[in-house]
Amino acid sequence: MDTHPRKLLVIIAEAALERELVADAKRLGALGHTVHDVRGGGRHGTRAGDWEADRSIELKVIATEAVAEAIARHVLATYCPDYSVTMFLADAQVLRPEKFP
Amino acid sequence: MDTHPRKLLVIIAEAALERELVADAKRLGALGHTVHDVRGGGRHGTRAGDWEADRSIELKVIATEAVAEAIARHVLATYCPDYSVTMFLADAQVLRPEKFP
Amino acid sequence: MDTHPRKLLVIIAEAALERELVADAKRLGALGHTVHDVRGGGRHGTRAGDWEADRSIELKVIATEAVAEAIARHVLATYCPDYSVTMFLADAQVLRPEKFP
Amino acid sequence: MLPDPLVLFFLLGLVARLLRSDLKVPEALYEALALYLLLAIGLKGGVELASHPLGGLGAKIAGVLALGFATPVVAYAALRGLGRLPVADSASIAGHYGSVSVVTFAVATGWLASRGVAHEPYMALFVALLEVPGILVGIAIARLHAPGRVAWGRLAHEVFLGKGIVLLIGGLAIGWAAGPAQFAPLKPLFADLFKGVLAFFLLEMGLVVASQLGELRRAGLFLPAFALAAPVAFGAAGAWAGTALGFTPGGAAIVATLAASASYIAAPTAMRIAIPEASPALSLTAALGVTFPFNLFVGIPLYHRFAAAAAG
Amino acid sequence: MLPDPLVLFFLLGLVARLLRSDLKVPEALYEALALYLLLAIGLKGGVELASHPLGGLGAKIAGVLALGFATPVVAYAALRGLGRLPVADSASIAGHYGSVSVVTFAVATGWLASRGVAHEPYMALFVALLEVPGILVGIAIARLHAPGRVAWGRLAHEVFLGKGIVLLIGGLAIGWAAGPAQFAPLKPLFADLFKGVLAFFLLEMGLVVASQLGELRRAGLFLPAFALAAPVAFGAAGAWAGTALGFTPGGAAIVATLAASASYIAAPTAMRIAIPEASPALSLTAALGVTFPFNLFVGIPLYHRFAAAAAG
Amino acid sequence: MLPDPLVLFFLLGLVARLLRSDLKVPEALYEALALYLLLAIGLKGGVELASHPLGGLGAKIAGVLALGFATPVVAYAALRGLGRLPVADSASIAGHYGSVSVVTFAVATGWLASRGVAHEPYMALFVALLEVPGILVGIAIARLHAPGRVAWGRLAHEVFLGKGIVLLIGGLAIGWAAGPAQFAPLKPLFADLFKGVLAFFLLEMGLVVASQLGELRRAGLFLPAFALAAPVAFGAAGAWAGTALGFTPGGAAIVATLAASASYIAAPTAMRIAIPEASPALSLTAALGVTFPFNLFVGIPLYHRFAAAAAG
Ligand SMILES: Nc1ncnc2c1ncn2[C@@H]1O[C@H](COP(=O)(O)O)[C@@H](O)[C@H]1O
Ligand SMILES: Nc1ncnc2c1ncn2[C@@H]1O[C@H](COP(=O)(O)O)[C@@H](O)[C@H]1O
Ligand SMILES: Nc1ncnc2c1ncn2[C@@H]1O[C@H](COP(=O)(O)O)[C@@H](O)[C@H]1O
Ligand code: NA
Ligand code: NA
Ligand code: NA
Repeated sequence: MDTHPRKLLVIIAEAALERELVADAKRLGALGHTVHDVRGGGRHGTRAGDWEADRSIELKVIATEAVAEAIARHVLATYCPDYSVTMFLADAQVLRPEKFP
Repeated sequence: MDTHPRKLLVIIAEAALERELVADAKRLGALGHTVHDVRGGGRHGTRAGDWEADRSIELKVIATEAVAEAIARHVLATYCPDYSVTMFLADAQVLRPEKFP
Repeated sequence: MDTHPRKLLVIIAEAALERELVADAKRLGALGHTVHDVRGGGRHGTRAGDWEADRSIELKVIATEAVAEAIARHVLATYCPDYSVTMFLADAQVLRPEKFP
Repeated sequence: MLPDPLVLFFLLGLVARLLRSDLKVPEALYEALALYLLLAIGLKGGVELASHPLGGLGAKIAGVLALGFATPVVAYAALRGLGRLPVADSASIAGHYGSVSVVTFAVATGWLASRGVAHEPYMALFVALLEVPGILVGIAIARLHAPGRVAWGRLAHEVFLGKGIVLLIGGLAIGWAAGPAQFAPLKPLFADLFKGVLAFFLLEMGLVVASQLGELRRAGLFLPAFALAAPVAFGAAGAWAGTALGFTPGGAAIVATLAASASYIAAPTAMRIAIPEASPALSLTAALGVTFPFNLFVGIPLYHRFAAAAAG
Repeated sequence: MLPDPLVLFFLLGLVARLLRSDLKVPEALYEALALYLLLAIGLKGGVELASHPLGGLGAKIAGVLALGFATPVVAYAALRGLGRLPVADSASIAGHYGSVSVVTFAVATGWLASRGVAHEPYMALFVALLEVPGILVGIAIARLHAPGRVAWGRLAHEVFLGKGIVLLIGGLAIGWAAGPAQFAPLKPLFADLFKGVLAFFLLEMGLVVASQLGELRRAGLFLPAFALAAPVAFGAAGAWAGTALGFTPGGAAIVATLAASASYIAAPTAMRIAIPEASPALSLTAALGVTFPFNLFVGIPLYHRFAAAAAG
Repeated sequence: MLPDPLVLFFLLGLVARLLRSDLKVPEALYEALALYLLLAIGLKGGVELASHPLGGLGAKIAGVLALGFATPVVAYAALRGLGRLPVADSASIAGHYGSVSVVTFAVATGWLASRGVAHEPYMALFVALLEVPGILVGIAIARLHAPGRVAWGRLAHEVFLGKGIVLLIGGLAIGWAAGPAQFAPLKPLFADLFKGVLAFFLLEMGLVVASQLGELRRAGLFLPAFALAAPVAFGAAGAWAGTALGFTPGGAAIVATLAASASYIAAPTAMRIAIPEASPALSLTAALGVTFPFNLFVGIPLYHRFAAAAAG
């Protein structure tokens, strides 16, 4: 099967950032995104998602390495200093390369 | 640690397809699947998940490369022309190979 | 961009195990974790998440290979014999290595 | 006269979303309220059935079903003939308009009740009956033109065992079996709260409709025109047919409202599976973005007037 | 006499799922209704406590607790001795039957109330009390045979601070402190809506039970037989014990119902942690798939007759 | 006198979480109840507005808004001057205290009503008005010191079109347009259930506050002291200002309560976006962990006494 290498960028962040993160990803070249609500814990303590200020999201973007890295760099510089954010990249193979240019 | 290479197939699709996708994956050889609700956006516009027709799911199947690719090919041919579907494959290592034959 | 290789450990399990799994991951060296609710099916039948005893979670831990494998081994020995658990490892690249020592 | 507060809740949701407020209704609440409304409508209908005679119900059922098969055919002809829409889209939209909107029905019964207009106690039965034919006709038309692998078994399930029909019919049966006396302890939840829950649901509908309006700009002129003309035409036909079938003016107004309303719960799911090549955006823009608010603000009083006129 | 409408809601859910309808209740709604029912049961019990004397409560508590320790031992003996089930499974199932079903309790009180049968005002207290002993006995038996690392601290938490006990006892305490006058403004939510919410919850239970029935086919003959015989035997014992402890016939019928009912909220979670080697499918099939519907349809009236007979 | 049962629900949640019970409220239920409370408060205020003259409302609005701008400035001075907290944290906490707690308002009106103390019918309007100024002041102060890229457009949205203001103002408008007669069918949901839903919500607040208490240990002494002193000082100022502005003693007690309460719905989200360098843990610990329970248990009666004293 013909597969094409792309990057999967996963960003786990405070729910308050959802709108910004989605807009930034779009601006930096992503053609799509997927989000769902999560709970968790890390250096900033537990985020159980019980109420407004305690909610977290996980945002997935599939894109070319260049776009994914641009988004990652932007998030690192803009949000990581002040917000609870966890981020990683992984390799993905897609079937329709035109969907993730 | 003894790990065994498998493929992780991730399918993000309209919620209306859940039943079909799960049945197809089973028929094509997957022994299991995992689903959760997501929201997102792509070429077909925003799917915020506010109500019935606006919901999306993310389906994960871990399987051998052959099974994962068979499912991916089937989804590509059957659903991708008419439905909002995003799909990718990734490498995974499992510990109990007999669970994902 | 400077990325650092880490392991992503994904554990899909009965919801009753959430507290234990999170505590175990912490004890074995993980500095964080992310959880969300899922539904699915496998060798133990369908888990539709309709009610208490039928719920499943997906737990993600990003850590060094050593820590991720230690957690995986512990889960394999402790929970896999008696519980519905599915587990896999994948490669991830992180930007802030100090967050996942 | 001041507008009905129900309609104001809808407007509040609409305006909030158009102004991009972060007001959002959790999906589980939307689903919960939808389940409640369907079940409560069925129960109330069933309880009233229990204490009323069912005179001439057979003819009414046959007549209303015929209406339910006729409207999607007419809608298809208009969409395909006048609008030159593709077959699949025409069939799918026709299916939505052949089916019914439960919320529009609920608002209409409230509107009539607040004006003291009586109607037959078993109108909820027709909501359940009318969910089906439109969907079947839409699918049949699409498959006549592009004979494809329709999983009819799967579809029959989707259509006849969708939550709408199950809860309406189930509620009717339980309400009828229980009767007024045994229903009394359930009344605080299923009857007294009904109008309030409907108000809350209309707030949510306002949010959803506002999200749909963006599509409207892309839709051209024909589709919105259809979405305004179809309810008026079908409402007139329904008022006339209802009167001819011997319904009271209130009942005929409800038959008219059902004919004039378009489905956005049962039909979208069924159509998505059965006619994948049809664009869901088109049918939802028409049904939800135009016809639903039109019926709320203009249609319901109009259909009542139609029914009054038909009654002579 | 027509069946109670509560039971019809259960049937509606059951039939809908068996016919593979897409009717589904969002998980959050299931949880919300469960929280409501537990809290409301506690509150109503507490409010009634506030205006009644507590004569001889100590002896009743001791007696009912003894019953709660005895039933799982008997259940274990039957499962292991007659059914030849593995130790872990026998212990786990015994734990479920030693504990109680809150929904069955709620249906039983409604059933008695609708027949004008009075009972002690503090029966909700016994629901909370009886949640615990069965679970403890089940775990103890399993650990006697396969001494393993039971995290007793963790388990005590799970058992004594599960949401069931916290809400029942918390509700009892608040209701008792508030008394009828201060409870009045809370009545519309926590009392007037109770029966309706219970109906809705039974609809959900029907869906859940139907999903469980698939397992029943795999279960052989012994387990269903046990799941029918156990409630009858424990119901008879409960009716006799309740009468001997000085309960009114209504109270004794409730004690019988509690003894005859099996837990599917508190016990499954606790057992899953404490006896991992036991199959959860077995206990849930018995408790939810057989005993729960049996109690709804046949058990409750039967236990009331037992209690009436015991009262002589 | 026994404590108000509302407060007992809060305690139940608090104790359950402190004892590490698994009692949890699904997020969707929390959101649903919050939407309901905001909308119901608005509606009830609007309905009462419809049947009351609005004498001197302009001056009252101006005066209360001035109070809303003054309290965060004072709070900032205290946090920065006495507490030596960083600018960003001081500004963010000041913003929380400048804004208001809707739940505290609801408990206060219930408390006054249960004591037969009347107040102006339009107090819900002031809840909506007072949500804003504190947040604006907090952001302005932070940006004066560290001029940064504040997306004012985005923020105005966040602040003026947050769900709190939209539902309060929307509810007021609908209630006012509907008036008592048209509101009647909505009363069972939006008025009769109000106190019960508030009780349920306070149970959830107890769970949330208990989770916040862990942070308190890390917070040092100054912050808790501030979180106790600020409400008393602002409550006194509010009682005096309310009286001077011509409010009834009941109305002045509510103005005092609003001044004394701190936001944990609107402010946290807005502050998180506008002053990212501020620690959200600090403001939430103070507002939710200390001031909210203080107001529930001690503050509300105290502010009523202040208002009575100010009225002379
Ligand atoms: N090692 C990790 N593995 C998985 N998720 C993590 C990890 N560290 C942090 N997270 C997630 O990222 C959120 C913010 O992390 P932190 O900023 O470290 O508190 C947490 O609430 C978790 O959901
Ligand atoms: N580049 C992407 N990255 C992540 N998710 C995507 C991407 N593109 C599309 N999706 C998801 O797939 C769904 C359907 O995509 P589309 O068919 O492009 O509208 C969207 O609603 C998103 O949830
Ligand atoms: N091959 C698979 N791919 C994805 N998820 C799986 C797979 N097998 C099992 N699962 C998930 O793991 C849970 C437990 O699996 P099992 O123990 O096989 O029943 C299932 O309910 C699924 O959510
Ligand atoms: Na129609
Ligand atoms: Na029992
Ligand atoms: Na304030």
